[in-house]
Amino acid sequence: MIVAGCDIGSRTAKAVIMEDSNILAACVMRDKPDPEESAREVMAQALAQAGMRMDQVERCVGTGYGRKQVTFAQAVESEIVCHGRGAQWLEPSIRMVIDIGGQDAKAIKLDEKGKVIRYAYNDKCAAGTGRFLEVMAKPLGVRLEDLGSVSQKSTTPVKVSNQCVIFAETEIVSLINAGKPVPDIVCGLHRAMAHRVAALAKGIVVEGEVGMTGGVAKNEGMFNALEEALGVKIHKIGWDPQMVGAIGAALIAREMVPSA
Amino acid sequence: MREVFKEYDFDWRLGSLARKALGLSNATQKEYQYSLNYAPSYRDALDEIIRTGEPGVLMVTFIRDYIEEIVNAHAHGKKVALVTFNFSPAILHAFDIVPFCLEAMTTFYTAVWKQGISDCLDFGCEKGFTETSCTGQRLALGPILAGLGVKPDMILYSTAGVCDSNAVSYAFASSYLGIPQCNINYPPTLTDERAAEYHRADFRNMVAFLEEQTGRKMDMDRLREVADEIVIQDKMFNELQDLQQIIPCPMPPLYAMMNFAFRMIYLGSKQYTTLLESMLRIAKANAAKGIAGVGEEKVRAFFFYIDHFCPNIKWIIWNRKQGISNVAAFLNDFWPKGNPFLKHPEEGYEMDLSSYDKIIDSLALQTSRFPMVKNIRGPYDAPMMWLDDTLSMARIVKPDVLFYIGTMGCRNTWSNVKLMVRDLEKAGYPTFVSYGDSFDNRVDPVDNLIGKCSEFLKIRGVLQ
Amino acid sequence: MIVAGCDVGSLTAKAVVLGQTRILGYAVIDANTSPARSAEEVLHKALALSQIGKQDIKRCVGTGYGREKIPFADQCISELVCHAKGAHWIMPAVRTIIDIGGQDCKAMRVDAKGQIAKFYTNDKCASGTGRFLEVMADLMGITLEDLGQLSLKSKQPAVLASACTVWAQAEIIRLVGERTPLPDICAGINDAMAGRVATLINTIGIENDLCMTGGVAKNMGVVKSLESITGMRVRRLPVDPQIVGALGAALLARGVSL
Amino acid sequence: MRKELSEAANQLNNGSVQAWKAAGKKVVGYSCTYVPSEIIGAAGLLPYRLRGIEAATTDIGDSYYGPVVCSYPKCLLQLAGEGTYRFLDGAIITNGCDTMRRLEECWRKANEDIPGILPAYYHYYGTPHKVEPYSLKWFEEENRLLIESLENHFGVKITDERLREQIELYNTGRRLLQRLEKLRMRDEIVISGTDATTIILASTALPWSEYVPLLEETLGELEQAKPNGMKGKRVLLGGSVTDDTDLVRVIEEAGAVVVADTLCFGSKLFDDLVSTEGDPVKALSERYLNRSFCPRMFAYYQPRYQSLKEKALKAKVDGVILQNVRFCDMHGSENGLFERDLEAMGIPCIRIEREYGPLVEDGRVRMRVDAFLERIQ
Ligand SMILES: Nc1ncnc2c1ncn2[C@@H]1O[C@H](COP(=O)(O)OP(=O)(O)O)[C@@H](O)[C@H]1O
Ligand SMILES: Nc1ncnc2c1ncn2[C@@H]1O[C@H](COP(=O)(O)OP(=O)(O)O)[C@@H](O)[C@H]1O
Ligand code: SF4
Ligand code: SF4
Ligand code: SF4
Repeated sequence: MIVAGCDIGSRTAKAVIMEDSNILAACVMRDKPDPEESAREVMAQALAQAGMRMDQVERCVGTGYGRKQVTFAQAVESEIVCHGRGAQWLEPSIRMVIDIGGQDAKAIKLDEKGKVIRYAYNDKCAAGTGRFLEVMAKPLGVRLEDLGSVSQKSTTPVKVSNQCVIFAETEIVSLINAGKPVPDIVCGLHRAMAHRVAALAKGIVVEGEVGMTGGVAKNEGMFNALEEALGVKIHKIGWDPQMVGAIGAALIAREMVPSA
Repeated sequence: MREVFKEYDFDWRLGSLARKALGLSNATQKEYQYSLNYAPSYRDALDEIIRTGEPGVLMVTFIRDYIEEIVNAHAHGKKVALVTFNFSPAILHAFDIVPFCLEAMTTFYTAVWKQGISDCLDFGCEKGFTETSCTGQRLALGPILAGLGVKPDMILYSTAGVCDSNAVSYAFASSYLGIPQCNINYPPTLTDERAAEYHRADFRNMVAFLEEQTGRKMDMDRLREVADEIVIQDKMFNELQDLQQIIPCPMPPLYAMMNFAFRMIYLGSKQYTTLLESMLRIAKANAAKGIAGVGEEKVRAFFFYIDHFCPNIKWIIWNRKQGISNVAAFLNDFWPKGNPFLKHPEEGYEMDLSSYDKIIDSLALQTSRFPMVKNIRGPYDAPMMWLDDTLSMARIVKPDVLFYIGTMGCRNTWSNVKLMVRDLEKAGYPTFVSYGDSFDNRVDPVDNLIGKCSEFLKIRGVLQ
Repeated sequence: MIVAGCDVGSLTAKAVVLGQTRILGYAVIDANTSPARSAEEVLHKALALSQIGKQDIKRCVGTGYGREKIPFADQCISELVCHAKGAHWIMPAVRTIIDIGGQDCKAMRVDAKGQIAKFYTNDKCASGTGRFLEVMADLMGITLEDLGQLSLKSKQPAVLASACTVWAQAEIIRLVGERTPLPDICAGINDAMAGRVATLINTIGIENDLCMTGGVAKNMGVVKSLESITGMRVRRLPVDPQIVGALGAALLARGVSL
Repeated sequence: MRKELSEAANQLNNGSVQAWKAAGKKVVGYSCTYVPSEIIGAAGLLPYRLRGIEAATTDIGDSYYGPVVCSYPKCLLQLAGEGTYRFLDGAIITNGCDTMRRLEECWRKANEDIPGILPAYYHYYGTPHKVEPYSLKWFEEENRLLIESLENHFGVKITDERLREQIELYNTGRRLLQRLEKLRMRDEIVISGTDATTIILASTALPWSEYVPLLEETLGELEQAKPNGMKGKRVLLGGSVTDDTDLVRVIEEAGAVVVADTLCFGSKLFDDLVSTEGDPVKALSERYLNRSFCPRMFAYYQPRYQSLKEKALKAKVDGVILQNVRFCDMHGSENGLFERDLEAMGIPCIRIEREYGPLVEDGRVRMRVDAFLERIQ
């Protein structure tokens, strides 16, 4: 059976096409202002990658912020469920998923079947989001993909305290102006953010194997900082962590009982 | 604040709205529907209240009376006291003082009005009041500070020692407007002899203040009348709370709010008795028929803080449409003797009518058992405080989910709601926390709240 | 005497070269990571435009967030004072000035001499800043200029419930998704901004005439919305409002008393 | 500046505390100026005022506290959680404000996750919010209960004799601090506000048996000293908790001199003395409750305003800086009243909302202070 998952996030759109337990195609692209268009386009890319047509896809589940705009999906599911499902399928030992996307951070606790037991979002005014890193990367003159490696060069990470994305940016600018080395600022940023996310996870009690999903999981600096803040090893997910939500959606599509 | 909002007095505007609303409710169904179209700014709220039937109409009627009494108090030679919501107005009747409760005004305003909410909220800040304080007071306080409403003659609050944010609003108003104030200050404990003594002494201190302000002694006959009325009201109130335990809950979700609003503004007055009678009649009839007040009860919800996320009443409508029963609300706990939720006899109060002194002591005790005043004064996990009350009530009303909705100004609960959630989840109750503000839609808009909440109910398997 | 003022702000750097009676040239550039370099660049550009050599500048005053880092400034003065001075020089009848820059928003009342009598600044929340507008414009894929222009065409401004920059983004995404016309969203954003600002100026009390300085003053949508909220006319300045701070700095360099 | 003083002001586990502990003696932390240090001292314990300096983040604080509360108690919890406060043998938490009183619960709960961070002696102390005969009675009982519980836990006897000794000691120290304040207010500056603050802060973290002689010595030198050449606008600093020297330093770096304060980590520590007559517990209760200097005593705005005004006039200030930590409703709202009333008297004021101490963003505060100083030129 061929199914698809389409995750329209706040920053990126993702689509996955699966046949039974094989992932045939997986695509990510930057969001268009119109989520409906994003969904169509990323799906078209994925179909092209798999060499298929839409009518070959039996079912599709939409997820993410823009899930209601995935017009071709038969059903929608919250990204919490999808990330939980996807992570569990990829790494069955995982009991807690930390998903940091563009707009928010979530900690999700799972049972052994991948069902969500509890979850928590980032506090209001919290800077624990991917968008935060994007905004900060600009004045620092570092590419998003390089944040991780740059951060590894830090010797004495600086302290970044502001929780508001916008104000933290000012703080960064003044740190740059004060002549602080860029790696130290980047590392400080990761730490500040990791601490906030860790507090979130600790709020629902960290137990069992922890995995990290969402685009920010690709940032090694953040990955390491989070390990440090949580005080546990994070299980690396064998797949592109940004795709986990879409994979979860596809899995749910596969399991759905077709409505008559 | 926008100029347009300065044209009419805040209280007068609310009063006239209630008047208009009543005009509508008397109309035939067809006329009513037709007229609603011409009242876009409060159509939804009004419809939601009126659709509860007689109690809803009574509520609007009495709110109109309440506001008119405030607006006309000075013309009738009466004094107006600005009071907080967790304060029993009963004693004021014995002095013929008209109470003016800020939070009741805030609630009413945010529920029915579509515009000007942020203007009112920001108004206080323009006068130097802090922007981060509790919106419950801040919204209605703004226009008062700006002189867009009746100028109170005195200020009374019972939150010293319980809620800084609340107390500070009244203290600020007093200093800003140059109006005398008196507060009731609560110790961190509830039932020990030291606390009881403090309650009595402090209440009498306030009575002395009222005597000084009005230049007269208390009217003992009025006091007795009020006390007699309270005895009747408490009995009916206990009956209502008994009904909450039934599955499905026979009470329409809005009853909780109607009840506590009226205890806060009309305790000891006939109006509250009339409302109680009306609510009881319907709830009992529902119970007899075995039907739920919400229609079809799908979820039993216990609101362990504020239950009314006001802006445009959208949240309340959504709750009803989802079949979410309000089976218990933290603001609706008053602890009279015979109440089903009492854990220990000394936790509650009883009206002792044997002498005037005893009546006053009873009122002191009653005031000390008002919501929040009773159970957020001490550590959240101390006996008879927030956690203990929530858990013991939950065991009785058997909720499927617990909701925390508060205000961003609430230092108290925001300082330990995370601890609460941990303990409540451990006890097996799915617990939802909103990061919104009950009276300021800008903090986390109601649509987000609804989105997050339905996600929660679905993921946690509460609502399929 | 030819003097200069240099304003290195959080987002942009501005320089003004001032002759005896008129502005000889000015420039606005985006600030880069080094305030010193931004200052050099923007001054260079302003000098080139006014066809004056650096050695002809007798004195220079620096202002803005990065003022301490301006290598060629003879003195540093806070931007509040500079904005007041600049606005007063251009329009002596001005008594209330609102300066909205990239990172904060300031309201001040000045006396007949351009002296600050009272001021209030907002830094509680980023939603009252120019950066807020940038983030929103970026989200919709339009320019800052469009944000102002489009909003003037709105028939039914959207209402942004959330006051927070971070959370407002989610709402913008939703509005776009719901196919709300772009002008209406723009108007909603500008109204939200103007609402915050109105509270700020009401705190200090408005006195006529009222004017706006700083980059956001170029956004007519915000200006119009502010006028409708306060019921007062916002006087339009005959110069680029973004350079008022630098202009004030230049005036102060010339020795106009503080 | 004596090293002992600056160390005590800037380092939590300072040398004297270490020496005290090394001698086998115990330290008891307390959270607010409403707790009588004399009682703790009379038990032979070192009264140590809890401070949030040295906190670099608040992730532990944020795991228990919600987002919209003052960061001061969050920093205290952070430090406790990180183990910095392990040198405490006891802690007394009081209801200074709502966020502070909730520290009692949060600290206890954090101890369930990070065992061992809660001091063995842990006491909740309830301070009334008004001055009436019955509240005084309550407060006196509260003090007697405190005495009893300290005696029981630490196996000591707090006699009236020892209380009187402590009262004497503290009165002596407070008189010296009053002299320091006078010195600070001189027309020609002899001591910067930063240094004065350092000296005052040290008083909260040293045994007074050591502190008083140090202070006396320092004062002796200062009283002879020539003006230090500091010029600039004279300002008074008031408002929320300020338990480090950073804020004062930022203000002075902008070219002002902080010649007076109305802070609870400042002049409010020593403005009044304890009566040496009669029952010492009664005398202490009266002194500690009768002071309505903090906005937590809700109905006493006028006396607070009067004392602020008098101090401002006495110190001949050019302006008053009123700051409040974000989410501090009490100081936040009262500052608005102060501003209105002081400005009406012709004393310029500025209100600043800021993050608490170690988390401050200097740039923002600096910009406002600069502009304020230029305004009062
Ligand atoms: N190659 C990368 N390296 C580091 N970080 C990345 C990379 N790609 C994306 N990110 C981060 O991931 C975030 C987007 O995450 P994503 O899960 O796609 O969000 P959403 O689902 O909300 O759209 C970006 O804001 C960015 O911080
Ligand atoms: N042409 C324009 N139209 C509308 N808004 C503008 C324009 N140019 C700049 N802005 C606004 O001005 C802000 C920058 O203002 P500016 O006064 O230069 O800030 P700062 O001094 O803090 O660097 C930007 O954030 C942007 O919102
Ligand atoms: S909601 Fe919280 S802040 Fe508001 S009055 Fe109640 S206890 Fe106080
Ligand atoms: S996160 Fe939002 S609410 Fe908080 S300061 Fe920033 S913009 Fe304002
Ligand atoms: S600064 Fe204010 S909120 Fe913070 S601890 Fe002190 S009184 Fe409480």
